[in-house]
Amino acid sequence: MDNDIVLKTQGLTKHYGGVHALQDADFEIRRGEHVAIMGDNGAGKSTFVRQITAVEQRTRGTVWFDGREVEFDGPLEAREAGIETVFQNLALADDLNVPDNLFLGREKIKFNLGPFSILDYKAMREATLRGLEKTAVKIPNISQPIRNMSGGQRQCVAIARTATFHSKLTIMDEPTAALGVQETAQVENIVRTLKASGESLILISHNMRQVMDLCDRIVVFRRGRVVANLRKEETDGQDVVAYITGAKTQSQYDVEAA
Amino acid sequence: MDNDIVLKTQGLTKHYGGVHALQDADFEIRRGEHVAIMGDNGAGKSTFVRQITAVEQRTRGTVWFDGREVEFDGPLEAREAGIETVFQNLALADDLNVPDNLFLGREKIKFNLGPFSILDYKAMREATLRGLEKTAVKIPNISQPIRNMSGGQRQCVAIARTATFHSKLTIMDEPTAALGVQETAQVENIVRTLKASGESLILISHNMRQVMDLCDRIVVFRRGRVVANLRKEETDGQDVVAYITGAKTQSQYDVEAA
Amino acid sequence: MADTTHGIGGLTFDAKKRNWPNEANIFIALLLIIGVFELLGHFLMGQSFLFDTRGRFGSIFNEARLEIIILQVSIVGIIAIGVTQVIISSGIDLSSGSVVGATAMIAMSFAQVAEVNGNPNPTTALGSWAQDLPVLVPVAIGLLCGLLAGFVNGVLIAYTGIPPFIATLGMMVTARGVSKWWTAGKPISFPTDSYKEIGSGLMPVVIFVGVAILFHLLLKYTLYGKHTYAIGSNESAARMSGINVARHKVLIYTIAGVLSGLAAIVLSSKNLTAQAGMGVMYELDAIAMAVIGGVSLSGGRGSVVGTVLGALIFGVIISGFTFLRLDAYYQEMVKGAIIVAAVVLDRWRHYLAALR
Amino acid sequence: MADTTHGIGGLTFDAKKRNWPNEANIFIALLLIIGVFELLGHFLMGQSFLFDTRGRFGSIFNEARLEIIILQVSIVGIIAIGVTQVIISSGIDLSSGSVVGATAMIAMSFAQVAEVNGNPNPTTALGSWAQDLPVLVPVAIGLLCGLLAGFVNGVLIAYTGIPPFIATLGMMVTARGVSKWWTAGKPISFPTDSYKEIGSGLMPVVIFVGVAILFHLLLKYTLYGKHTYAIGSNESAARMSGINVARHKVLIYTIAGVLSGLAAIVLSSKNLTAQAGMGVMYELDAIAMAVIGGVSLSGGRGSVVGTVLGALIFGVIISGFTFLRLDAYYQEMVKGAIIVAAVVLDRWRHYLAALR
Amino acid sequence: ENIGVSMALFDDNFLTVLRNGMIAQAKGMEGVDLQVEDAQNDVAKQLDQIKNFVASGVDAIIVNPVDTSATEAMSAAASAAGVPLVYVNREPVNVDSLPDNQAFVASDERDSGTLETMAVCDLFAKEGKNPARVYVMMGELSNQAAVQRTQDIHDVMEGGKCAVKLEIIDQQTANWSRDEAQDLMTNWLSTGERFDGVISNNDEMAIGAIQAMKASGLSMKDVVVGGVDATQDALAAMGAGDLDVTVFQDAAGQGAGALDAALKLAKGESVDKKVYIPFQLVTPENMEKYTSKN
Ligand SMILES: Nc1ncnc2c1ncn2[C@@H]1O[C@H](COP(=O)(O)OP(=O)(O)OP(=O)(O)O)[C@@H](O)[C@H]1O
Ligand SMILES: Nc1ncnc2c1ncn2[C@@H]1O[C@H](COP(=O)(O)OP(=O)(O)OP(=O)(O)O)[C@@H](O)[C@H]1O
Ligand SMILES: OC[C@H]1O[C@@H](O)[C@H](O)[C@@H](O)[C@H]1O
Ligand SMILES: [Mg+2]
Ligand SMILES: [Mg+2]
Repeated sequence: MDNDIVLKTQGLTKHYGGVHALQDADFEIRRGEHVAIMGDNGAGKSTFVRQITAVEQRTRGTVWFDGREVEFDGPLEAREAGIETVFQNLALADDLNVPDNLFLGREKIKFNLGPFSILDYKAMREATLRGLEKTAVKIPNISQPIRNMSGGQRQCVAIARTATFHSKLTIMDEPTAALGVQETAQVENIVRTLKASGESLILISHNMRQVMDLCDRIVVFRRGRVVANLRKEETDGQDVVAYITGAKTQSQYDVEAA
Repeated sequence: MDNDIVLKTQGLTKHYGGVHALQDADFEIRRGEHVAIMGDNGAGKSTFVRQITAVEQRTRGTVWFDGREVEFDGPLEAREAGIETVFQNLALADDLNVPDNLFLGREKIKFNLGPFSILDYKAMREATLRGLEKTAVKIPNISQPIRNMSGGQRQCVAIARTATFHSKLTIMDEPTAALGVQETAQVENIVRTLKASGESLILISHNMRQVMDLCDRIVVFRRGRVVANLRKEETDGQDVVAYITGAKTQSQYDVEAA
Repeated sequence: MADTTHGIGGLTFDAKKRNWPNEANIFIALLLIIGVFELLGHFLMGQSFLFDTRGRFGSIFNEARLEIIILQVSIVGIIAIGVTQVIISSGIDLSSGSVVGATAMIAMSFAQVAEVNGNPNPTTALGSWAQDLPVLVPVAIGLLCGLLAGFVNGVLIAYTGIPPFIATLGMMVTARGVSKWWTAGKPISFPTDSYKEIGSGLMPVVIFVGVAILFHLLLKYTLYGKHTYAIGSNESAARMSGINVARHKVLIYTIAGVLSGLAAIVLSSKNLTAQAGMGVMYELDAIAMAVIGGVSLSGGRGSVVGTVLGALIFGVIISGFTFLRLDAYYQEMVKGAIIVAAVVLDRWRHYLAALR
Repeated sequence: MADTTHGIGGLTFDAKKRNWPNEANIFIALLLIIGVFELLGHFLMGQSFLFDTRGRFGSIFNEARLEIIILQVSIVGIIAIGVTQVIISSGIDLSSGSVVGATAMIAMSFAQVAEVNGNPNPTTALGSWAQDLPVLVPVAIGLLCGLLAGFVNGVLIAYTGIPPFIATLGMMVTARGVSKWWTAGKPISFPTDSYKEIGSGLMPVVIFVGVAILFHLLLKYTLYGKHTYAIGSNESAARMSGINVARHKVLIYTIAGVLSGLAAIVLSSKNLTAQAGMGVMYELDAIAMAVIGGVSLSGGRGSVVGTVLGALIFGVIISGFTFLRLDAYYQEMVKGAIIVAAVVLDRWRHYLAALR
Repeated sequence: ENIGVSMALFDDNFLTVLRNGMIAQAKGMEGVDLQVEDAQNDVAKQLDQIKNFVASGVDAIIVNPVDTSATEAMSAAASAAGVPLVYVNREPVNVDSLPDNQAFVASDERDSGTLETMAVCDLFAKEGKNPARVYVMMGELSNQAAVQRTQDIHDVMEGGKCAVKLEIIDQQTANWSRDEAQDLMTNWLSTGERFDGVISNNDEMAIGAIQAMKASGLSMKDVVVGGVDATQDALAAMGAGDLDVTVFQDAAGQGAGALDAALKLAKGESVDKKVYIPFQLVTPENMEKYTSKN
């Protein structure tokens, strides 16, 4: 396999009972590349993410990551392998406060005593404030449980969590959906930083401007299938919308006609 | 009080412990008027909605609705008085299917037997399909629990629920945040229909284009306070952003300087 | 492509491959357990579990066994149906067993005969004015007691916001106190003939089945059921959608209380006595029946059909153990394991279904 | 304006008006209950509840009362601390009481003396090889039994996905069977002198307090605690964040099991006997203590300090009733009401706080 | 023969002695097969167990009733199926109207509490404590033995059968349990009230009370303690001079009698309808006779 390819899927399929949410998806992304996934609501984008991060077990298909075929046993393994993900449902623990959520699963530690290691609250607090500043979000009291945060605040915490750690591949599922004007701009800056440092990114977004600004390539999903794979230079907003709505389908993906 | 005013608040304030989420908000909206609320994440927009719909009990302040001072005892009373709301957290029952959610709290009934009334499933199914068509969303099987729906599908169900019933005032808290291109366009059409039929609307959104397209007036929140009240004709995107970020504050709202 | 009777487009939807209902799993578990007893009976006892191999009944089934299997779970089954709706609404009812005890004592006091074998009734609790009353009196009083206990549970839970676990735990302790206090611990026996009939023979089964059908319809086809599921699924969404959550909760717990009252009447009639210790631990059996039947303890999911199947699993286990002459110690140990296994089986099917 | 030690700007934040901790409410409830007993004592008994008005102790307090208040809840308190972490992780443990019973029987069998009053020990369970063993043996075996039961609970819950309610209900029934089977129901008494010491005098209190402090630190300052809260708050978020949820759950239930084992040792030592019926219903008392102490049954919230306060409320109630010489029936009825009232009080404070 | 046995509950000390006696005896006999069930103190469960026995076709049934007034339904169930039935240990309410193939072997709880209380009274009289102030510990209030034994105390007092004037300071339940009894006694001690004795419905609670009193430094010479059952623990306590009075109930005798009657009925032979096994007072003087019995 091409050593430059970070992630590749072949025939990736997920059925929920009778619902064919994802059907034979072939996809690849190269090192340093930023790829957008677009598509209607319910087109299967988040389902695709859940399969490659092993949140769910796929119905069939093959996934290669970082040069080898993988069968992650769960999101923990996916992350340990180097995939950082901002899930659409954000995956926050409502009763914990902001620093606890930001460091959930990789807490800073004072003394290592295995599962009984002593936490370093002070370090996590400070790192949290630094991490959040990058997103421009305002949170009057970070010791409040996440339950009490506004929609945008929650989203920024989830993004800061991902952006604080380096990875081979970052996946963001509609990261700016709930964000305000300033916060959106900041998060887009974070994405540009990733680009500069050569990290790969899969960005799911309904925002055409954003996608055109930040990504090299756009993959369009429709009805659970990949229907187009477009280099940014060779397309424009209207063209992409045509693929999304079904007005157009690239010939190599045209199974429905078959 | 001016009979043309649908909703008016004076000194509306909400503190959560030490967090001053909403401070002395004065607001009014006239019959048939469409008003946007904009502002940073955590500026207090959703908090404002929760106070006027009585999801929470306000710290202080007065609310008039439809010509009389009101102290709703809960969202049920608010709705019975004529306020339909799409909450930011959507308020869906995850284990119920789409028609059940759409008609939650106002089910169609075959025989009225008080709390033991017999449900008219068929009528609700059909009305659901009609209601959802207006939003352009695609849902392969509406008998699935809402838990299994995509982010955008959920949002469309919540919107269809509101749009299916007439009201004196509709409130939508970031209704298109998770929506795809087509679905967003459709929901904007729904909003235009409301305008045409003379219903009032409060729209919370971070999308400047949308706000400029759909609304007559823009109220900006910052740090829990109202900082601007702008007629669409007298402002533009850049100006609004200046108010959001704090570069500008209208003089009548300038308490911070005082 | 998409079949419009199911939805409005989007993905392919293959209606034939829909997930089968949860109840089917539980039914399979039931059959499996019966099969195991039948096999063990064949090899260990040289006897059939369910079939009449000795020609005692003139039927292919061992009818005595079939009867007792259902009969012995009918009364807890009635409670379990009330508990089912409580759990679906995301609540719990720990008081049902104790309410049965207290209600049995009180109802029985109004069901006393005046004379036993020609002597005055030796256990009568309230004096002669409460003897030889029409059967309606103890029945009404019993249902009322249950209703009252349920109503108090409901009001506490709905209007003070304390967790159902605590409200009903409090009621459990209190009701237990009431049942001991009522006659200072003395049992009450010798009911009137008409009261005796309520729980005699297969009447408990008939009542259980009747209640099950009624509540199946209530939960599936009425507003009451829909709102119960909605509250259990997302209480604040239900509230924001304009359901009067508090009032509905009071209704749910009150109805559960009435069913406990009914169970108490049937129980005391069947046993021809009421005593303070009656009903202890019924609440746990009832909850276990519901959960084995697929009712989710986090609310929003489950059905009466499932609970009835759960009750049958219990009945089969109890009878199967006696049939195998298993030592009572092992009975308990194995019963624990079977409760767990029944639910594990169900999860396992879910897991496999998720892979398809 | 915004104080940067609290957050990063946005709204005004008034640190002085922060909500006070939940534990403060419970402490107030405790004081209130004590106050009521003190008043009733003054008017009904002409005696003080907590103070030494008769000069018996040379102290302002009735020290005997203070001691028994804590002593009588120490053993269930130890279990309650294990249960606290289980509930915080959004689980439940119904097996703790029965595990206490089974463990007490088994541990006590290894703590037997050879001679009682010069005669051979009449109750010994395993024969003379298990007599006069060093105290370490029964203690280790007791802890191990608890550990094993907890481990089985944990594995079932973590790896088969069945609800904790069912897994631990199964374990409850099974353990109850084991404790009856161990000696066919015969009690085991006459432990060695060293074993007697574990539960003698105020030792149970010392052990309870030690366990409480240890678990307070564990839950507050270690990874173990943080992950327990995270799992209870949002299990799938915890999983997606890379916490090994299954392994952590096994750990939580295993630790709860060890604490049940410890409670069993202290209990059998304190009573100088082990009996099959020991520990019945302890699980409910333990859960009630935790919930009264503010531990949320839906997981994610609560603390050891709260549970300790909850246990004290229990202790005060029991002693207060005996102090007032309340009839046993009324005791139970009123105890139910007080459990409820303690939690209602707490909710009410929350409600008021939300209005500020 | 297959004999089904339904015990009221397994985790009860006295009933365990009875049950194990019966099992041991059956083991020594040719062709007798006992199946013992635990009704877990649930009347309804017990009735269902009898029906399960019938479904399995046993030759006779022995019942240790959970509730002696619930026996009518059981008698009816067994006689409808034509299966012989013997009640053991607790006297059924329908004892005078039992069907032909039914019998009972039990003891009269009116004696246990009476013997205990009168012996305690005599000790007070000997020590010259008049009036004597006592605490009463009751068993589980839903259990007739507890109710009756407590009633016995009052009957002795009111019937003038007590050698001294008894004053009950307080009576509370400790649910038959040593643990609860310890806590209850400690609570009583914390009130500082002066008292002369403790009358307990069974030995376990008496021992709990003794442990609590010793822990707070009381000398057991100054306090009279009475129990019921004559368990091994109780006799050890008596040997140590802590327990003063207990009452022996002949578990083995009851078990043997019941099994015997059941076997005879199964063979169609006739038996005595009522067999009373008397309670016997146990004091330090005669305790040797009882050491290896219960
Ligand atoms: N667990 C499930 N069971 C059944 N159907 C499911 C399940 N999860 C998702 N689906 C269905 O699969 C389809 C794809 O969902 P997915 O969440 O991948 O959409 P999406 O492309 O991310 O949409 P959006 O833009 O709205 O987030 C939807 O129709 C959804 O209803
Ligand atoms: N229950 C609560 N307790 C404490 N703080 C709260 C609570 N609810 C909201 N807040 C705080 O109040 C502030 C305003 O929240 P709100 O949800 O109104 O913001 P918003 O303007 O709707 O933001 P967004 O655009 O992100 O939705 C936030 O800082 C939030 O953390
Ligand atoms: O039913 C329980 C009780 O039974 C009695 O016969 C016995 O004396 C008591 O100790 C107690 O065991
Ligand atoms: Mg999605
Ligand atoms: Mg908001």
